[in-house]
Amino acid sequence: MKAIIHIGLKPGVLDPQGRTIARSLTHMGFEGVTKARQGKTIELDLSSDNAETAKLEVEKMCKQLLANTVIEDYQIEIVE
Amino acid sequence: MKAIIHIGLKPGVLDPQGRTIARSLTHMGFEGVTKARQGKTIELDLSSDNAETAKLEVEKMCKQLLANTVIEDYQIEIVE
Amino acid sequence: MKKVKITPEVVAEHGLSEKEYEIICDRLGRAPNITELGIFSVMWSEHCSYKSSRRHLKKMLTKGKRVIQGPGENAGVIDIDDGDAIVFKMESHNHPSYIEPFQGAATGVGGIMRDVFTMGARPIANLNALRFGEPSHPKTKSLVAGVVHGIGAYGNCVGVPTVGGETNFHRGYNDNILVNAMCVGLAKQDKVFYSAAKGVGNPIFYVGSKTGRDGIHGATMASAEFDDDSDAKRPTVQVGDPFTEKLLIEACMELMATDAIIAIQDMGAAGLTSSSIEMADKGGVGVKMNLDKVPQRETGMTPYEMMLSESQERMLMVLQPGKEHIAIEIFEKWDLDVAEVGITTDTGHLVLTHKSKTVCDIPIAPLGDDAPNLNRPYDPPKNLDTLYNDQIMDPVTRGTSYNDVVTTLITSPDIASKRWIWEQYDRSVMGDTVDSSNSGGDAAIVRIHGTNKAIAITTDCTPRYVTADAFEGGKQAVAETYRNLCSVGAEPIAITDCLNFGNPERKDVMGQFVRSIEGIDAACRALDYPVVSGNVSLYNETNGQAIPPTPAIGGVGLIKNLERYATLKGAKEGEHLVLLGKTDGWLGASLYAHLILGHAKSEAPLYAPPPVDLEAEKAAGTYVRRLIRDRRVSSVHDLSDGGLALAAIEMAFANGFGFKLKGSADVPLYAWLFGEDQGRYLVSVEENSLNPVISTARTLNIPAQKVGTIGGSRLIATGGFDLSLQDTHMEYESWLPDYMAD
Amino acid sequence: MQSAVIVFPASNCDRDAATALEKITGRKPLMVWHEETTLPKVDFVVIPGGFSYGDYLRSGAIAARSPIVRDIVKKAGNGLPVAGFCNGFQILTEAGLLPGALMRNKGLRFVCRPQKLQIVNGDTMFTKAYKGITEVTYPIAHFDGNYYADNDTLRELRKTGRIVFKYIDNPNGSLNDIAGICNEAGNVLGMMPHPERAVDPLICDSGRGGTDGIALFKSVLEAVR
Ligand SMILES: Nc1ncnc2c1ncn2[C@@H]1O[C@H](COP(=O)(O)OP(=O)(O)O)[C@@H](O)[C@H]1O
Ligand SMILES: [Mg+2]
Repeated sequence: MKAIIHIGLKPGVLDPQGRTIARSLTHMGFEGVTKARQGKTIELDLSSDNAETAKLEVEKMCKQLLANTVIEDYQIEIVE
Repeated sequence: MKAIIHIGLKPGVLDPQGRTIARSLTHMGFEGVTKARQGKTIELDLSSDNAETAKLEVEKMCKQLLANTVIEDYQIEIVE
Repeated sequence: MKKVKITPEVVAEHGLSEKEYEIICDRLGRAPNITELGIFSVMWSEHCSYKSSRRHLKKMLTKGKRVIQGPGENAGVIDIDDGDAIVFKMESHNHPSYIEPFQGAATGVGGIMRDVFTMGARPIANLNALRFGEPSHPKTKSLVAGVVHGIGAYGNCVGVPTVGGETNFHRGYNDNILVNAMCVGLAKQDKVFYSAAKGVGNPIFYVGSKTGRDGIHGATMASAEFDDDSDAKRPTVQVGDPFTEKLLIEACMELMATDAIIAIQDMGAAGLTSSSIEMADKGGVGVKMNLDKVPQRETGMTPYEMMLSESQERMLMVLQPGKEHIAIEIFEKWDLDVAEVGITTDTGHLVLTHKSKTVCDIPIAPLGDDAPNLNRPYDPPKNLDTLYNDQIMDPVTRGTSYNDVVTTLITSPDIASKRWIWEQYDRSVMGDTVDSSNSGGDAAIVRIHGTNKAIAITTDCTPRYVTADAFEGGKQAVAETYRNLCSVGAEPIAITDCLNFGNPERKDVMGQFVRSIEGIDAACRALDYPVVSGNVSLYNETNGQAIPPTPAIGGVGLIKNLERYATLKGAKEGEHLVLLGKTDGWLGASLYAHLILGHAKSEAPLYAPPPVDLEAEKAAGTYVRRLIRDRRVSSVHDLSDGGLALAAIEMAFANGFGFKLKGSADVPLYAWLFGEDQGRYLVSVEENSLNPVISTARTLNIPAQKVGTIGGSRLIATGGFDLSLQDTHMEYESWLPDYMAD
Repeated sequence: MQSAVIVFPASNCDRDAATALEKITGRKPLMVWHEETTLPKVDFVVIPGGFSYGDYLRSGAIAARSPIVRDIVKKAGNGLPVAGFCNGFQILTEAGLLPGALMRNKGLRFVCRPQKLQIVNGDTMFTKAYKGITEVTYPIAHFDGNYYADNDTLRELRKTGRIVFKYIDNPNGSLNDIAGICNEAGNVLGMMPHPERAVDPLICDSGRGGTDGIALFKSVLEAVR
């Protein structure tokens, strides 16, 4: 079983990376980009085969290590 | 329209971040994690309203800037 | 916009007392609206108004022959000859770093650099003074990792070398770490910029990043005690953007080279509020701003939010009318936001408009003049007993070998190498770092670009001593910086301070605070070594437990000629070790007492710390500088934690040679080796300098004696320890990396 | 020799590079802003270290797409000597002038220390003046210095003598201990260590003095003469 965790900055938190990416895309001539945000994904291979308990476990991992909940939000996706 | 770009290291490229994440999770007592990989996502707000052309455009952005194809693979997802 | 009713609860939430609220109503002749209340609350917070500390800070020596600007501006300014000036300051970012170590520490570095370049000085060196909880505390490791990463990430990116600092671990900081950052900048004396907004009708410009909802209430938060709900207050943490800071430095430097600026002020705590009010107050003018013009990152921001936001990397300037285009051009070139947001007026009021309505109209003077200036009651700490050496047994009698003593000390968290930390800091960027943490040196040495002179910089404080005796501890912190500067051959010029204490509403804490300041001041006066800038951080406590009193001192000195300086390195095989200064073998509050005699276990301090004889301090320092100037010594190290033994060992690590120390007839060996008597230096000298160095010292009434020789690969104290240099060095280097590697 | 130093937003070793070049070549380099579309006529270009564009997205990625780099790529193709130090190396790989990529250090920490290096190829236009010296020390200061290339590329680099510098005691996990490489024609060098910070006996972070970088610049000076 796999878990994919999407981590992004909370709304309102300054995202200098995203801003810089959007700006350079515009500079390079990609006109249609109005905003960019950068986030990260963490993909975990899990030995568990119960999606329910896996999700709870990953939830804990996010809180304790993977996400910085002071400034980041996260979403967990469990894939078989 | 939005584009979400998932960027990850190519298979075979050593991922020290992923490895460290897996190791710390294990240390913290999360036994079931056999492997971890870290990737990034870039979310773009696009002014275009044609999914087809948007995808082509984003494809170009990836090749020209967003991904380093020496070490990275990418996937594009277009969301309305 | 919804109108917020000002209830007693709202007033209390803003940290204002009933009496303070009454004063506000009285000055306004009406009740304030929420924006005005917010403005008063941040301006009268501990952080901005120094209400508990002001009257005590006033006592300090702030003038000297090299002082160009003392406290009161963004940073202090000193004269280092040839029209050059050094601008420096130290500041705390304790609470934010505890909540979010990476961003908290990073924005701390960003903030202190802005304080320096806002005065026209290009930052040339950063230092950091860090105090963490005990290593076994579950949070400590991740706090160390996050803080160090944050400091490095910011300073490295901006391209300013981080050249030194200090790091302590103690359970007293378990829930309240200290992150003090110091920045030193270089300016031309005739190009120093100040914050007084002189003149009426001059345009006010906002430059840098856009304003978001970051850190609203950071200033009041920094002044409020933590409790278990602190997690709920989390979203107030700001995110730093060192890339923008770097652009801001370059843009400001470019603009400062023109004559367009009348006044300039960075937006630090309380952002737009404190920057605009301070500029107006100092210039004796009023300010009118249109908040619609403020560059905003988010939609729907209220005036309250804009005025209290602590978004980073922003500055406010008053420009010469007619020169606006110069600024606009430069900031646009650097891709930064730039907007004319207001004008100086003759009303003496701060007037804000938003969506064509006046949302604030308050007289500026009361914000400063009527700011609370409290005379908090305090209990001076009582004096502790002296620990006499005949009360102590020899370690061997107590069942510990001298070898074990050394190993315990050398691998203790405060002493063990901090390489794991400072290797994450770019120390060599800018190409002028002569000496940094890399040599374990007493003070970092940074050359003034393109010249043959340099400044020496150090930060010091021994909280162990301050806890035991706030007055002596305050003195000692200043004296140690003085000693560290002298050790490299620099003439000590001035200090900055960062006074970290607990809750000033407690009499014992306030007593520590007052006595520390008195101690600092006594040292400054005796050493002719004034305070030119500083910062006070109070309420460092959690659930009623105050941190150890920690007045961190940053010292700056001048090396006039880089052909004549010293470091720990340079000693040669066969040279002699000479000890300068008086040794009685003082063990009270020493590292030895704490770790070997077990005094660290005691909740309350047990014995008095070593007193500092300031006259002797000055004499010894002056003599050491002279020895360095006359090339009489090949390496120098001051004696501090762990006394003679650790000083000799640290020198051995730097030089790669062992030594043989002998004992003394007058002092028991353990006290001789590990006593922490103040005002002492260990120097290495060649054979033919030995007698002159000692005899000249004696004519100056400075105790001096040969204590050993350099050479071999063992660390030997006759009748005491005998250790392998290499193994001991390895143990010294491994503690922190082993700890961090989980 | 007239040299040029390219300045990107948040370059921070541009002054260090300029100081070294002036000291060794006797002539002030031209400082060229990233928005310029054509290089002035120069004999040697240095892409300095720093955190161009904050190193956001990837180190060197955004800088590599700037107008000036396009012109540098063209002129390097015609034989113009170009050296990239630290962030400059990252930019050169991102721009495709050098193969491979620089990834996050294996230890996941920024590392700054005086670093011992082996000069693997002393016969390039950047190393000739070392005259047989094979071990030097330069400061390193980077977070993303972990060199990666696929096996074919690595083999090719080895076979053609294009590995110029190797780490002694690899600080970042670089494959084959690679610290610096050059292009096929030998006129483009990229390296993570900072030779420009090792040109002054007084200055090398701890007073031990560092002048090992001088010969690198001398080599170029002699080569273009
Ligand atoms: N946080 C830090 N950042 C940079 N350098 C540090 C830090 N902590 C300690 N150091 C360095 O480690 C060395 C030893 O520190 P310390 O024991 O406090 O020195 P001293 O007792 O001589 O003042 C010094 O060179 C100091 O600059
Ligand atoms: Mg110290």
